[in-house]
Amino acid sequence: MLKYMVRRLVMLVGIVFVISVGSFYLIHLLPGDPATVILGTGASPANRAILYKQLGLNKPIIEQYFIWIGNVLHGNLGTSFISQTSVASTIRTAFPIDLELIILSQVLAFAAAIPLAMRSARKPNGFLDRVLSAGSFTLLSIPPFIIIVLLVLFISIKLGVNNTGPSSFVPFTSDWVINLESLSLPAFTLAIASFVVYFRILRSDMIATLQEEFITMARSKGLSRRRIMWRHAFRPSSVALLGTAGVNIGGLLAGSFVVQYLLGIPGLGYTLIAGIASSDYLLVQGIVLVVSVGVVLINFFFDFIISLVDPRISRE
Amino acid sequence: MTDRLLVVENLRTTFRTVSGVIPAVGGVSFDLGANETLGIVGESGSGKTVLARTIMGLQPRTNIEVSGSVLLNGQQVVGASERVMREMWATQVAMVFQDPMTSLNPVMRIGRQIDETLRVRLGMDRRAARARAIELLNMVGIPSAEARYRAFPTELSGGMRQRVVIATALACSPKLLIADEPTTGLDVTIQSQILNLLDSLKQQLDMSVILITHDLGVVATRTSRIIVMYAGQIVEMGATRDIFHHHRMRYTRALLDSSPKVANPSHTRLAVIPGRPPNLSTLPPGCHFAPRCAFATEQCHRERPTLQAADSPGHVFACWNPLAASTNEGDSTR
Amino acid sequence: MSDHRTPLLKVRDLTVTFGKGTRSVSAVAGVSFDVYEGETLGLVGESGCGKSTTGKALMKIVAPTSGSIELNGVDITHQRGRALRHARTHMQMIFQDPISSLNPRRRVRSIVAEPLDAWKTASGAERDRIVNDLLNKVGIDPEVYGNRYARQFSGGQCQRISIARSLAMRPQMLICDEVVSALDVSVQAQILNLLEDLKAEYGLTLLFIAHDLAVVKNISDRVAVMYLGKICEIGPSDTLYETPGHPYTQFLLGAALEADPDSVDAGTVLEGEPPSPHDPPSGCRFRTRCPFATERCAAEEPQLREVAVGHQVACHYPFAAA
Amino acid sequence: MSDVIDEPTVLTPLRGKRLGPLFWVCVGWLALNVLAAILANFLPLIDPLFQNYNVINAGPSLHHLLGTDDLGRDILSRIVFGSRVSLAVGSGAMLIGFGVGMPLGMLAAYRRGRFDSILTAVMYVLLAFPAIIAVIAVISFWTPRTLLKIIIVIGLASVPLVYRVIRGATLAVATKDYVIAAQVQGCTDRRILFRELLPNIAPIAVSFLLIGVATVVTLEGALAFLGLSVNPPTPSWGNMINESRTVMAQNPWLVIFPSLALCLFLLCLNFIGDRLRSYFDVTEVKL
Repeated sequence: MLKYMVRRLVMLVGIVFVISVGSFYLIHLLPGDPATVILGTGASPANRAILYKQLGLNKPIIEQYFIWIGNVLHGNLGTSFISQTSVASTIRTAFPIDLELIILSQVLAFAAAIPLAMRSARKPNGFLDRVLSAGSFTLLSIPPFIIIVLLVLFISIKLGVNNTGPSSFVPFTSDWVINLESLSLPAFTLAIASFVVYFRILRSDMIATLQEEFITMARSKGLSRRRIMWRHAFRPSSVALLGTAGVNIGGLLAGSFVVQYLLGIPGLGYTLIAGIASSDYLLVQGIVLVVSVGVVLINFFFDFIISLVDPRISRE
Repeated sequence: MTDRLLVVENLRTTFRTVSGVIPAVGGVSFDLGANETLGIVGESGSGKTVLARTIMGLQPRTNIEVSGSVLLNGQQVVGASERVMREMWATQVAMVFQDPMTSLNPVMRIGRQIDETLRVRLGMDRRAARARAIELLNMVGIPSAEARYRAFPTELSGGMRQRVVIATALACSPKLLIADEPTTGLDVTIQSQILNLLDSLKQQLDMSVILITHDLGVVATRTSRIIVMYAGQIVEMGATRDIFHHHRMRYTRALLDSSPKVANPSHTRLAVIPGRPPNLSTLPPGCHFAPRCAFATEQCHRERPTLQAADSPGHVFACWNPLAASTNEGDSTR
Repeated sequence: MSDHRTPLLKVRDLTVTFGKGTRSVSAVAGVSFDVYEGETLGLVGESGCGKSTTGKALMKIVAPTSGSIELNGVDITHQRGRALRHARTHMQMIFQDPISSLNPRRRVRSIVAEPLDAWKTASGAERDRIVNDLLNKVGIDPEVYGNRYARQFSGGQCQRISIARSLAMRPQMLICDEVVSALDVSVQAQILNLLEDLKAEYGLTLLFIAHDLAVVKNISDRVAVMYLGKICEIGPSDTLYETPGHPYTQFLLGAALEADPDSVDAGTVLEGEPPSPHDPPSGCRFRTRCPFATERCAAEEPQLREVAVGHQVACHYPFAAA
Repeated sequence: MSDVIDEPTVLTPLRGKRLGPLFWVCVGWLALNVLAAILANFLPLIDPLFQNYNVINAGPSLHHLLGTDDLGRDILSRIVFGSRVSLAVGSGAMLIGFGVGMPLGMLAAYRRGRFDSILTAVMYVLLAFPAIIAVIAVISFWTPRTLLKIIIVIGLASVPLVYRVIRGATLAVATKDYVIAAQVQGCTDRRILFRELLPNIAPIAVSFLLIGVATVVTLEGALAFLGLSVNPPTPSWGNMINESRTVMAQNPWLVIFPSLALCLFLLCLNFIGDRLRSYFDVTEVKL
């Protein structure tokens, strides 16, 4: 177990290193002079000189990386030439919004997916199962950006529910009620997308587990159905669910840009798109780096949970 | 019949599948006394496992039809609800499954799997259940039981796992233990250990055992009576000695003759049963064994033989052209 | 008994080690034996003793770590590429799981013809004739079943098809790895008899790997017993079964269940379980479970020594032949 | 032979499982989509860029079956022409993804050893990189934007995923005895890859391909929604939905019709993939 975690940790460090190199060299993969990419073609020679100095662009490329990574490790992601603000502080204000959206949507998704999947798996092909499976299948085929557009159309425009439409976002710290109202539609949209995935995976794994001999054995011990479902079947069925949840939540980190963009919620995704639109290279680079590392950490965390849930995994 | 622990009468288990109706158990009757070991022998598809699970009331409840009667300690199992069965499981009847790799929950410590039953069924508190679980682990011969209490099934060998399964089954001192191929897949030396263990536990705990197997060697020395099954039906039943030495049914003979024996010299030509066990969804009208039987007559193909009594009490067989009643000891072992 | 004959297969000090460093396992730890032309050598032992790994190493499905394998006087241990593929046609293998041995998405005829197609040894009518002949030999009617998919057959039938395929290149030797252990008793007898018949007809040499002592004895001329990666006893099958020299062999025979209610249980059941191959005992590998073990068994590893003609035992204190 | 032989009976009914009528309905709808996209120029459609200021934001009528948008352009025509973008990106990107990922995955799983461990480690790192963000970043900075560039970027980004699925599927097959049996018969690796492995992986690959196309089409939609796909006025389903957001209070059809077209397309792809998976009993590999 300890050995397994150490091995994973070493891998983690390696991946983070590779990601940092990747994010750094992103700019060199793009055609053209880095300074031009960052500042645009119409930049003044003075600005170019400042940038060259700041990034050490006239030094060898390896050295550039170490200058850059040294800054990053000190929490300095550079200063945007477009908005003249620190990239790190921009990310710090945007990130909590993503976190809130993720927590809201995942709580909703799990709260719906787990009980419904367990119900469904108890009688595969029964009435409830058919309805839920067909429903989840249909939802699977509706992209989130359509869901959110339709929700906005019907709920905030047609029904006129307050504080749910575009640009009604208010930070949590200033008014948490309005904040929750304004995040309700995006959270619900993201929850639907997650729910569909979780429900389908848990259902099929539960069905497979319930056919295992150890479930029959548990029945033959005279345990109640409830106990068998939760104590015996749920845990071994949740490995794939947890793995998928890790990937999914990682994907939501700045991956919810569509809903944020539509409703003008200034999270990481929105900031990313805005940065792209204004060609704010340093901001994009900073977000790519932070999100990638975040994704890796989330996956690592879920791998850890999985190894707790299923002891077989850390032993192989 | 009150002294009988288990009375099975005309038991039928039929599966309804997309490819037709499968009579997995087709009318089986037998009984079992207290502290008796009964062997049930048959090849794959003979219905022995389905029979065991029907007696346990463990079959899934969809697409299946069970008729007849199974009286376990006076209580009817056929048609009983899961709630009624739950009261009987573990305390009246318990089961040891074939594959110890799959019959233990892979993500639960083995101690928990044993004391769970004690706590749920006998209402023991955590500490008492733990003590009893360790006692049970000791009883089934698991070395350093205290330490193994916290082990996961994957950390144990096949033989050890089967011991854990047995300990779990015996936790609530059932009156009847059904062991379905408990040693298939285990090594010969481990197989002897497990069979000896079952034998001694049976004496110790005063229970009855049904030992289900495809291997005649397993039941030869550890049972008092044997049932031979073929295509979902009993084709011969009797005292173990009678089945081995005075069998009348030709399938029993063929089964004995076709398995190689250590005592025979090398390159002994094996007697072969042609063909293979029948497809249960398209059973012939006559004797189920007739298509593979060298002695089948027209009657065998037309009419199904019923169980008839042989010379010794309790020995019955179903055959139109049985072997002679005289001892055929020499034939079966040589 | 058979020493004047030339060995078809000569195995010397074969070892197979999986993994590296402290986590390595010697599945096969120095095994030497000969298989003579036209004989059947049985290789028997419990699970994890390395008998299947030995078979796979002979076919070079797993890479031997050290030692040598000679087939027909040619060292194949280090052969690769085309030379290895060619050597394999002389020596074929049949596997335990008949269902997974056949590609479910191919038809019987094409499965059996696969070696012919791969080597382009026969085509057209000649190819069809060979395939039909082989299928007839193993008792599958090519006219009726030749165009069926492999997944439509039962275990016994799949094993027959596997045997037919293995004979297509007219090999000299067959390695049978637990070929009947997944089959019902009645079908098992059919396959065993079939192997005996084909062996006589094609002049085959067999290495028969199995855990069932009765099955092994029935088919073998000589038997080798393996324990924890080593051969502990080898000899003519009748002699070995009647007067086993190694305590392990004796326990094994005692544990083999006879289908006879009057058979006296050997009484002494082998206690405990085999030790982990990660960390095998010093000296004699069986000593941890052997009731006769002494200090010498822990200190000194016993080598195979002849106790009777052709009968070798690796034990410091072998049972005397009766 | 002396033994009487057992009669083989069909153990698993080959045609017992059916694809069902709904499957063929979906196939038909997809085929219709594809045909319409290919033949769009020859169909009696109004020019999708033609702006008819006489009918702005009109509802469905005989002349404009699905109505017109805020510039008076015919929605049906724009949907048909817009499907070209989705189809091109979906099939093109998956062609790249499978063209690179599938041979690599098969080879890695079959050969194993060092080749496999290095390649798998590389892919693992690439998978950790959030693909969508990388795609967005590259597409937005790699100017000028063209359809081909979008296809290449999405295609390359999908390689690690395809690799992982195909490698997993191959691994499940490559350890089967019949593959070892083929080696034992002296078959070449090439022969084994094509004759033993490929037929058994193909069903998995096909159903994953369909789901992959659906995912890529969704992604393209999201990119278009953000204005990061083909440039207007060229229609695509995604940018049609995006452009009509501003007027959706007045004319909801503008949002609903392209959404419906996209959802139906995705539903069919998913359904076909799902049916094929259960038809071929693909349970061993998680997609």
